[in-house]
Amino acid sequence: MTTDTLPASYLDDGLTLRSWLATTDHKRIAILYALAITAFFFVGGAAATIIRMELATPAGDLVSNDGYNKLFTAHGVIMVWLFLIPSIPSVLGNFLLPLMLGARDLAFPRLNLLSWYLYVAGGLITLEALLLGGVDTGWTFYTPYSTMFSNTYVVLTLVGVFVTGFSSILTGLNFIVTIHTLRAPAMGWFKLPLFAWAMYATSLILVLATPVLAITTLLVCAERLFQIGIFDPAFGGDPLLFQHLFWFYSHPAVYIMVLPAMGVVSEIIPCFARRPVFGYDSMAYAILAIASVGFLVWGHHMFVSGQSLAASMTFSLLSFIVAIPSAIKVFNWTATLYKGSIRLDAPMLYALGFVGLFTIGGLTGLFLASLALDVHLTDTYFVVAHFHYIMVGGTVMAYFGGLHFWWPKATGRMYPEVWARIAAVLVFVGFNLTFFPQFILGMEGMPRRYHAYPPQFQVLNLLSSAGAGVLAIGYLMPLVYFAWSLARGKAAGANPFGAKGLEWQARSPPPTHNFDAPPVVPAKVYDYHADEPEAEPVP
Amino acid sequence: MAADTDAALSSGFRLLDAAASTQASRTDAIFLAMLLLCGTVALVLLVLVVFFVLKYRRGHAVDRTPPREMKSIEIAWTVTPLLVFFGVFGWAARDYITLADPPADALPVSVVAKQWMWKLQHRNGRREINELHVPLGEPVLLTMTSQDVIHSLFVPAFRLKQDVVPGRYTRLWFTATQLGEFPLFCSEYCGSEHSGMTGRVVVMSPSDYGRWLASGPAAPSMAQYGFALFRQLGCSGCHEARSTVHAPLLDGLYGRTVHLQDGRSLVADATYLRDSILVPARDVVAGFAPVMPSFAGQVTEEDLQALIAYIQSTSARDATP
Amino acid sequence: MTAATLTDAPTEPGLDPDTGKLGMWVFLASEVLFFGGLFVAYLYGRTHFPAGWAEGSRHTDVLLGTVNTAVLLTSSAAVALAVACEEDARQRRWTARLLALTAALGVAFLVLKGLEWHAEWREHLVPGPAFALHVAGAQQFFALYFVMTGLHGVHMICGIAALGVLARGRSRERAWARARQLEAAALYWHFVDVVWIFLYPLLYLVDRHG
Amino acid sequence: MAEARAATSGFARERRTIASAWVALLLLMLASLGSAYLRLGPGNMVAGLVIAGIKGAIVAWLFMRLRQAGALIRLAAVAGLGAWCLLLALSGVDYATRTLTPTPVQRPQQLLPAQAASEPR
Repeated sequence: MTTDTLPASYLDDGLTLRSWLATTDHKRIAILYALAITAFFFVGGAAATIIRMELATPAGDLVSNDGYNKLFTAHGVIMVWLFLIPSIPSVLGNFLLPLMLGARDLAFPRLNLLSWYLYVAGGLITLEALLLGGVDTGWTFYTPYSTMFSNTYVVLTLVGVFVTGFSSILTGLNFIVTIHTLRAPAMGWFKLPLFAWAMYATSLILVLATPVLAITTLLVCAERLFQIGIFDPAFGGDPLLFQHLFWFYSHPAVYIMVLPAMGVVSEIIPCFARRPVFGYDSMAYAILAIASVGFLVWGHHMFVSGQSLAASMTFSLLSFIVAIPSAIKVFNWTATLYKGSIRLDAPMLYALGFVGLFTIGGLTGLFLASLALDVHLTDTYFVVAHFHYIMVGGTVMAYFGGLHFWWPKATGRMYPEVWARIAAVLVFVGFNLTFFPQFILGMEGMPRRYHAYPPQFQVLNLLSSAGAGVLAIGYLMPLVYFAWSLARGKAAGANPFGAKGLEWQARSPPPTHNFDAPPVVPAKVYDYHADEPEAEPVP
Repeated sequence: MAADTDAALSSGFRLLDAAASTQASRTDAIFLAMLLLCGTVALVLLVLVVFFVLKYRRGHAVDRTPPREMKSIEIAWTVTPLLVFFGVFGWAARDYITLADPPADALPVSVVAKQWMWKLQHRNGRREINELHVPLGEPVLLTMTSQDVIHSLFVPAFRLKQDVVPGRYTRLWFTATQLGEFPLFCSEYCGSEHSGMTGRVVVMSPSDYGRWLASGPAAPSMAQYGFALFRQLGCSGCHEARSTVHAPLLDGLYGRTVHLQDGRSLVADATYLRDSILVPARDVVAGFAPVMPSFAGQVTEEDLQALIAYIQSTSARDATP
Repeated sequence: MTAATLTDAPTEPGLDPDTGKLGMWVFLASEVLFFGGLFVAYLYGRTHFPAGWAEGSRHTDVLLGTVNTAVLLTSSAAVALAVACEEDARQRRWTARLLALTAALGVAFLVLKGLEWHAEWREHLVPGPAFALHVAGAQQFFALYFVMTGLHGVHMICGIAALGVLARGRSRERAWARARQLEAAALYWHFVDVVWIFLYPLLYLVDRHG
Repeated sequence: MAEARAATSGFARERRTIASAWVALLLLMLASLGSAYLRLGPGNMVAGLVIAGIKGAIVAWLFMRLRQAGALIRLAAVAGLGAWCLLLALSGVDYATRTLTPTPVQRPQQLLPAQAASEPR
């Protein structure tokens, strides 16, 4: 809603297709990412739906076993590389980072657009591989199955992953340089919002871990096409060398997925509790600790793979240590609520949902880090439940929370509050119904990636499939009411929730150059006061 | 899976499956301890969050003077979890270490995993497909390798699994503590029939096991089968005492140190024998020409184990006066 | 830990000379990991197949390898000189020529590399059914040799293209061919040179006294 | 004039460092080549890598101007190496302590007739 005196918002600044597809405005690129990511989210979700329908019955009667293998691989590849990893950094990060720092744009705007095109190119190559016939190696591509025994589109999928990987590296690079060089003059490192800290730590991992994935995919392709014999035991190669290289990336990758979610939650909880975040310094150090110690723990994926005893014990100890910063963050979020003035708006429901589910995900990770339990629990549905609690219960909940929290800022319109709360509760309930039974299935020993399973596991699988139905409804609702809100949502002022970040000092939706007047960096970050009467939102 | 096993296995809902091995009871102890520990932490946090959300809901008049920043509580909730974690790590690692060194007197069973079936073979040559009969109360050591991709032998009732990696032996040992049949799964994704690669472990009383082992189909012992192969593949043409070809004698070779042409010397163990059959050019014995053809592709995994068993039996025979 | 050297950032992106340099250095950090995966595979091979690695390395052409190393070191010095010339008003006229020289040396490197590859191809040293050497691990050595030098070659091609474009842009006084872009391209070129500095002993000098 | 002389001396100094660095690099290359012909056993690899490390350091310190770069740029230069060392060190723990009992794997092809025994691939 732009008054005639002020310049047009970034949405109205050029309506041609070219102005969108050749934009270097970080806000438009964020919107482009949001559209692409939502499309891939529903493709991955469709694969998950069919998997859950198949698993409702013990016998493999809905799809063939090869079909099932291709489905869970498609679900894994699309959800990990085409949704979870880019979701918060590329959509919320791209949109908010310059605004939060008081900058006009990222350090390398053109590189940002190149990242989007690389992402879409990688996504389309992966999608093409799936449409041509799919790949059946699992998203982990373990050798020698992926190099010697799978006759599906492994190389094409890996090329897609390789290209998407470079999009991540360039986004990480862009964020690191932006946070270092484009902070507002008065914004020192310890006045950065925690979302910016989370983007910084995530970008460090993106830049330092993703290249190892790129070289691993390259080696698997070389092994498949030219039998170079690095991973093939017939030549004396070592399948565990692949696992080391793959997990060296893939464990930091799960921190790439969860750290941005922690950043979003650290913005939402203080705003709706009207309290500064408890222990800001320890939260910032915890974010950096998670990113750095996250590089040391990948071996806990290989406790039963034939890894040496000494290595397994080293990785087990380090995996316990990496759990400490996450525990600190959960305690700090809980303590932030103390003596607050709490309102359970939709973003807050998603944020508190995140805290609950991430806690369960993190604690079950401790089960898997202890060696003797991992021997029983690894490669069972316990692991499937564990990482879904962190990725879906954590990252997706926070992503939805962030979407709701900054929706007014991005579109200038409010989302329908009641429907949003219903959707949040539905997602929370549906999620627990879907994945909590899988913990028990894992305890009872149901292995992962099983197309057909013994009948004694059916009851819990049926419950899980039913829960997946509720979860799917919960995920579809925002699609509906966000579209409705675009057309007829209530006009949102610059700061509908009375939040404290710099981004709320810009108009909603902000002009292309972000700030009409240079933003004022507050003396204290998260300067909320629960004891004062609620300040009315800034028009 | 056979119908009778369905009936036996589809017992009612139990939080934990039957604990049927010495390892299982110890793992269950850690599991319940962790469940208790993490359960209380999760519960405390849940109660705190709900309490705070209710007590400090907006519009509810209550004292909201901002609390002092307490560094002590932050240090407390960092150090206590660290100490607890070290404790749990030590406990779990102790059990994991016992998995790594099997008892010397364990009953050896050789396992070959192949895309989508388990082939098991007892010391006296008795072979089984997708089934493993073991005596109650005696340690059993599985020496496993794979012919193609990575599999993983997983017996939920024993709380044990171990990946079976092609190109090397991996070991798994257990002592069954409960009679009955327990499902056996492949738990590392290995292709189309990954979910079909299941089987069962049958735990029998030692006497029944002895009878079962002896009463098996009149399969020749591994050594006899090995001797038949030794002649059929033409090994005896060169390696027999009366052969005209200048080739090393293999009687009593197992366990002896062998001096090779390039100056190295090594103990002739199973791996050396296997290498010499498949890649003879690699370790040529001093004083002999590398004329032996490779038998790679002509001998299956079982044939190799049989040949090795035969060569081992020759040293036993010579040992007797 | 505010970065001392970075002037307190104006909010306009791209005005600060250090952003380009910092961006390139962060990219080079990711490239270190990218080649790092190959070096881990190399170290695995060398520790598990010492005989194969020694045999393989003996069959590489050490003369061409050494000449190539010298060519690349010289090109690195040339581009460093080009950057220095760009900063000095009186020497600026040399910049374009030095950049062209660097690109030419890069092309020379690739030509020699091509000859070397062709020779190895003729000697059946390319991994495959007709692989000439029968020592266990020699095939992996040459597989890694081709992957590493191939990947390095691809990076060389990108570097030569960048330097060529910048040389032409600089000779035509283009706005986008100033000190800032030159320095970033030079950093990239030096990195590709450092990768070769490590490839040279690992591929050519494994066991020459055999 | 003084400013011009300072500029030229600045450039002259820079040119001299580049030239000397170039010569040092070439000499180190020859040293590395020479060391390969000595029978040092495992020392060959160590010598090769140490000399390569020195050459890399020269290029980074002088050509890539880390000498006059700020702390942040130096941190970025070292970060990649540090992460790689983590990968090497921790996977090294596994490889150093893994008790490996290797078995040659035969590709599961049809059993070839006895007489045409092909040499191992």
